[in-house]
Amino acid sequence: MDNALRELYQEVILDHSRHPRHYGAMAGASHKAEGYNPLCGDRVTVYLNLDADGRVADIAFEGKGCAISQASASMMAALLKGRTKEDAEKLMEGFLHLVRGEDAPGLSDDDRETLEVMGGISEFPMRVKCATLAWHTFRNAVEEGRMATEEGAA
Amino acid sequence: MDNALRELYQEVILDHSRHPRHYGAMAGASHKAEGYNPLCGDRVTVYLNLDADGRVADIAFEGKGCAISQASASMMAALLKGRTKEDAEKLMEGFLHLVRGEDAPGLSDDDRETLEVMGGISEFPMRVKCATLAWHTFRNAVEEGRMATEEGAA
Amino acid sequence: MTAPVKIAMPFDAEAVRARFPILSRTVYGKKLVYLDSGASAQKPDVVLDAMRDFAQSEYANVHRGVHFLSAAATDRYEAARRTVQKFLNAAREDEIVFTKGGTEAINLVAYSHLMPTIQPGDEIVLSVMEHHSNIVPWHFLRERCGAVLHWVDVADDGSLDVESLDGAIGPKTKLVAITHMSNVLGTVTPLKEIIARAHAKGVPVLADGCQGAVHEIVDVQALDIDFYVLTGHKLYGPTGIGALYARRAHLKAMRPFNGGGEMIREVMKDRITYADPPARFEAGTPPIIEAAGLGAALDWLMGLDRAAVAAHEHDLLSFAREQVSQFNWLRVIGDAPGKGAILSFEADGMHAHDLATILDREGVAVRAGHHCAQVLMERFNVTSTTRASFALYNTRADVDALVAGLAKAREVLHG
Amino acid sequence: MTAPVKIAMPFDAEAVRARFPILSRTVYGKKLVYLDSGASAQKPDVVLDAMRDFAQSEYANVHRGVHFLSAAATDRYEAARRTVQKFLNAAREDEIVFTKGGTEAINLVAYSHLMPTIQPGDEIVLSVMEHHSNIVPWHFLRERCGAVLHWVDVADDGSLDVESLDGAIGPKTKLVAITHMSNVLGTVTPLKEIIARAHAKGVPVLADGCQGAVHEIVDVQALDIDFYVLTGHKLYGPTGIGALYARRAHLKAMRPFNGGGEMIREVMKDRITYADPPARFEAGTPPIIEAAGLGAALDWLMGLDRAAVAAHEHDLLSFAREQVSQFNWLRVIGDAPGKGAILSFEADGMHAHDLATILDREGVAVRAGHHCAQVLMERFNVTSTTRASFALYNTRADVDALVAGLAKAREVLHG
Ligand SMILES: Cc1ncc(COP(=O)(O)O)c(C=O)c1O
Ligand SMILES: Cc1ncc(COP(=O)(O)O)c(C=O)c1O
Repeated sequence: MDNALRELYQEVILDHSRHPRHYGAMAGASHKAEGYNPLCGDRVTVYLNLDADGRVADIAFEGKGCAISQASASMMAALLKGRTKEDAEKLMEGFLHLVRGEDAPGLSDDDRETLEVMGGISEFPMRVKCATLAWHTFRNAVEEGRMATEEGAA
Repeated sequence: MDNALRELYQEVILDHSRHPRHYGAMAGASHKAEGYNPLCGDRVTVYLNLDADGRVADIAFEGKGCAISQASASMMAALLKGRTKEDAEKLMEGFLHLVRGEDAPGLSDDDRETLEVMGGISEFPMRVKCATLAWHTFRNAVEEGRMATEEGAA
Repeated sequence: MTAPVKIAMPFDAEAVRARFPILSRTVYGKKLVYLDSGASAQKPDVVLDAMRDFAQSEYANVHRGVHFLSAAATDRYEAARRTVQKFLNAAREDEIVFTKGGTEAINLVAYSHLMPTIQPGDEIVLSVMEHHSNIVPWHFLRERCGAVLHWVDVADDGSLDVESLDGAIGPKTKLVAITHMSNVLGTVTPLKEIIARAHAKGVPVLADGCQGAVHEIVDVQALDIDFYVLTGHKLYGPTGIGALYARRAHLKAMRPFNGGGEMIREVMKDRITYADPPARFEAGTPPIIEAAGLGAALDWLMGLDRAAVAAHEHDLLSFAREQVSQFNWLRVIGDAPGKGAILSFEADGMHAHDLATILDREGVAVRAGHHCAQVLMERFNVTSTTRASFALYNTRADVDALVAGLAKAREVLHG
Repeated sequence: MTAPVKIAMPFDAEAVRARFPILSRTVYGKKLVYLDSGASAQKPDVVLDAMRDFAQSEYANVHRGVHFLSAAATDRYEAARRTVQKFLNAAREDEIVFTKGGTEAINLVAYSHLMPTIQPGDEIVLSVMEHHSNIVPWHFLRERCGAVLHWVDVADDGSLDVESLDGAIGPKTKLVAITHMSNVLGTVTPLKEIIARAHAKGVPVLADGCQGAVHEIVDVQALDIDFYVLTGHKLYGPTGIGALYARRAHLKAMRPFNGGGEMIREVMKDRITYADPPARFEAGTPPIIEAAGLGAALDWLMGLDRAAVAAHEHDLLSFAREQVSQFNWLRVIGDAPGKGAILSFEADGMHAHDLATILDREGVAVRAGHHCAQVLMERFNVTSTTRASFALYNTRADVDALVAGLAKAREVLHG
């Protein structure tokens, strides 16, 4: 089999896509956003609980999509849980470089190792949007997705 | 000089275009129509007096245009004066065939001889409209150009 | 005496393939298997030659010019119009308006035919299997003029529910806008019957023939249709050109769409008059080189035995249909009787994009997504499908490659 | 230290001519002298090669496709967008919208930018030397929405009366729509000054650059312009494509024009949302092969020393201007300082069509008529002019042929 393809669909990715971590709606999320890829009609919803320090206390996602987008969302959720907003932003920058086949100097060695399985996507430029959908949605959730609270909604 | 060109701009035609016959507005015309060639912006107005028998008792034209359109209008006016509507229509049919380089079986020998100088236009398809403008305008004048009379206008 | 029997030559797909230079290329070291002609067809050498030869020997702007090249270019452009007229069997050449594509042709009808007179509450009937190009212009009329869209459903096999048309067409219906052939399901609609039902109520019909004109023989007079739309690039012609057939009486009553050169009669500071159709709807320099290409494409197509072409395409479709039925994890969407050569499907646990990516690496080009038919996706409760569409240059070997690719994809994604 | 001096190579017109296959042909046995590039320019081999090579090796529909050819075609299409961006020095590539030509680009601004908000009595300022393509769309707004057209005059030499702009722009002015270069007079307008005056009153400016972009170097950022229009076929590119530059903020606020594939976000039965610019304005399959051609044309043009090209064209113009001054029966229309390489004239007792016919027989292709500028014809009290327009591939020998042809015409028509 084609090497690029084998790298794209390696076992870790297929496993994440078949058994996505942190999957499902989250009640009482502090932040939420919906992402949509008009090219294929795929959707993803990202739920967050940001604590007082701006840390991702909890994260979940929901949606339908291709193996790449599901795996990417699942890995993202697993990786981001517990991080500060700033840390998450740095991770995302690194990830965006990585899937485009560029250097990602800001990544820690651990993160790089975890994310490296997504590097194969850089050989498939038409699929990069699939991989980045959840991440962009996460960013939207943080920046514009604050949920109405009892007070806020009054 | 190019033969086709010499035939197109032969002396008879240039003479007609420089000294058009029956040129000028006609007061009290029974029929009138305006022709317009949107390709070049040329205009021609044809005035007629149709008598009780449907005969072209008088005819005149006015307008600006290229040598071909002016000559064609001038020759047309000279030829049509005194003819019945039916005769004029036949002549026009013949003329339209001629300038397209087709057989014109309906023409009398005299008319054919007179109109033959316009035959050269058939080598210049882009200019056929110049030659036919006055004739189409004549037809419009007969068919739709009746002027309001004192009674008619009441 | 018996009528002479016309013996159809068996269709020679290999000879046809040889006319398409791109089909001999490889991708990722694999032979290209192009099954995306529904999105856009490849171009035969006759079309490429016609465009190039024209551009380098007889090109100039059309109309208005008295010089040699301008006359030659005008002749070529108007000859292409007559070729389209012949292709659709229109009564008059001035019933053919050149546009930049199928989408613009439909918009022209929306802007020029309907928009000037439509009233809030007026209705437009369309089907759930329309391409966005035959939906969005009517949504504009909804958003901007208060028109109401009436949707005709399809059955589970993708057939149009023709009976329900009668209920959908009411006294306020201003147009029935319907595809001739679905770009997802392959369904061919019974235009003659649809038109009869609509005309019985005095309602004009527009057919989106962007797919239909490629696979079916169209006779706008026999159909008695009001508007018929085609697009050049799916008909083995160039991009940048399409055509609208419209009945003369409609065209004469229609308001201009784009304004500019060619479409006017007189322009003054405070007044303007417009040219007669078709010029009225062809503002600006038209797609001249593209018209030469489209003319060549249609001449070439009409020179083939089109019944044999249709038989060949149907053979590919039924062969493919039969082959994929071996995969119990694959669900075909669209099985209407008499459907054209398009095969859309869903695969259990395999997303269309993953499938298409894996097929691509095998050299097999298919399309994945909503195919500009989101309303239809909703109808079948999917977000996307994988689509293989067949053209006259495809062969059973292409189907074999598709099937092998599908098996491979299953293996990659399901281990 | 001194800055390095850039030594411009003298412009080699013969080398450039050799790239244009059509220029070596004859008409009526005479060498073709093509002086009608103002109507449409001929195409260099690089453009014809680019289109053909692309069509026969990398063609597919753009966007939405995951397969190899679709990706390749999309890359090519988007690369062409960046080439246009570079050509106009736009800040962002998404400020470039592909259209089917210059005319459609102006209509897009009329339909999408002005029509949704214009009120009866609102004003549009334009000049009397506009091409119909920059008049008729505004007449539509007059006819349909009650807009008022305000005309800025030109002086007798064809210069724009810039002073009078201040009087023309009032509190109800919604747009100044002005040509960058007149297709009849050759006049180049002082865009920077016009824009400053309009912006001082908060009024946006559209420049019709269909001619200007061919002969002048355009920098939309330096100009600080709102809308700039170009057309492919005059820029040595193919027919069927043009482009609109529009400032991002305008594009984002603009309503869709054509509706169809590509320009939507979500289509439902009763609801629709639209894509971001530029996709929002590119409904349907775009002119893909044409984009490849336009990209090649602009890359080629930018690869030349454009200052040398301009100098060459100006040399041709002044040489021609000087040569025709020997004919006391000929009146040049348009002598504005700094004008571009277009020479329009009237001849005593010789109609433009007769002149053009005789020149044509000598192999000299010129245009005769109103040049889609009837308002300007009225201003100069003529119904038509004869126009010779020069391109980078013309030479002084072409001017000689024109002059000889004019003398000949005089002889034929005046004995
Ligand atoms: C059924 C149908 N209608 C309309 C269109 C639009 O045609 P175009 O993109 O050429 O404008 C297409 C193809 O994209 C189609 O398949
Ligand atoms: C000044 C000017 N504006 C607009 C146009 C229209 O361009 P197009 O015909 O390519 O749409 C032209 C050429 O025809 C022109 O010369």
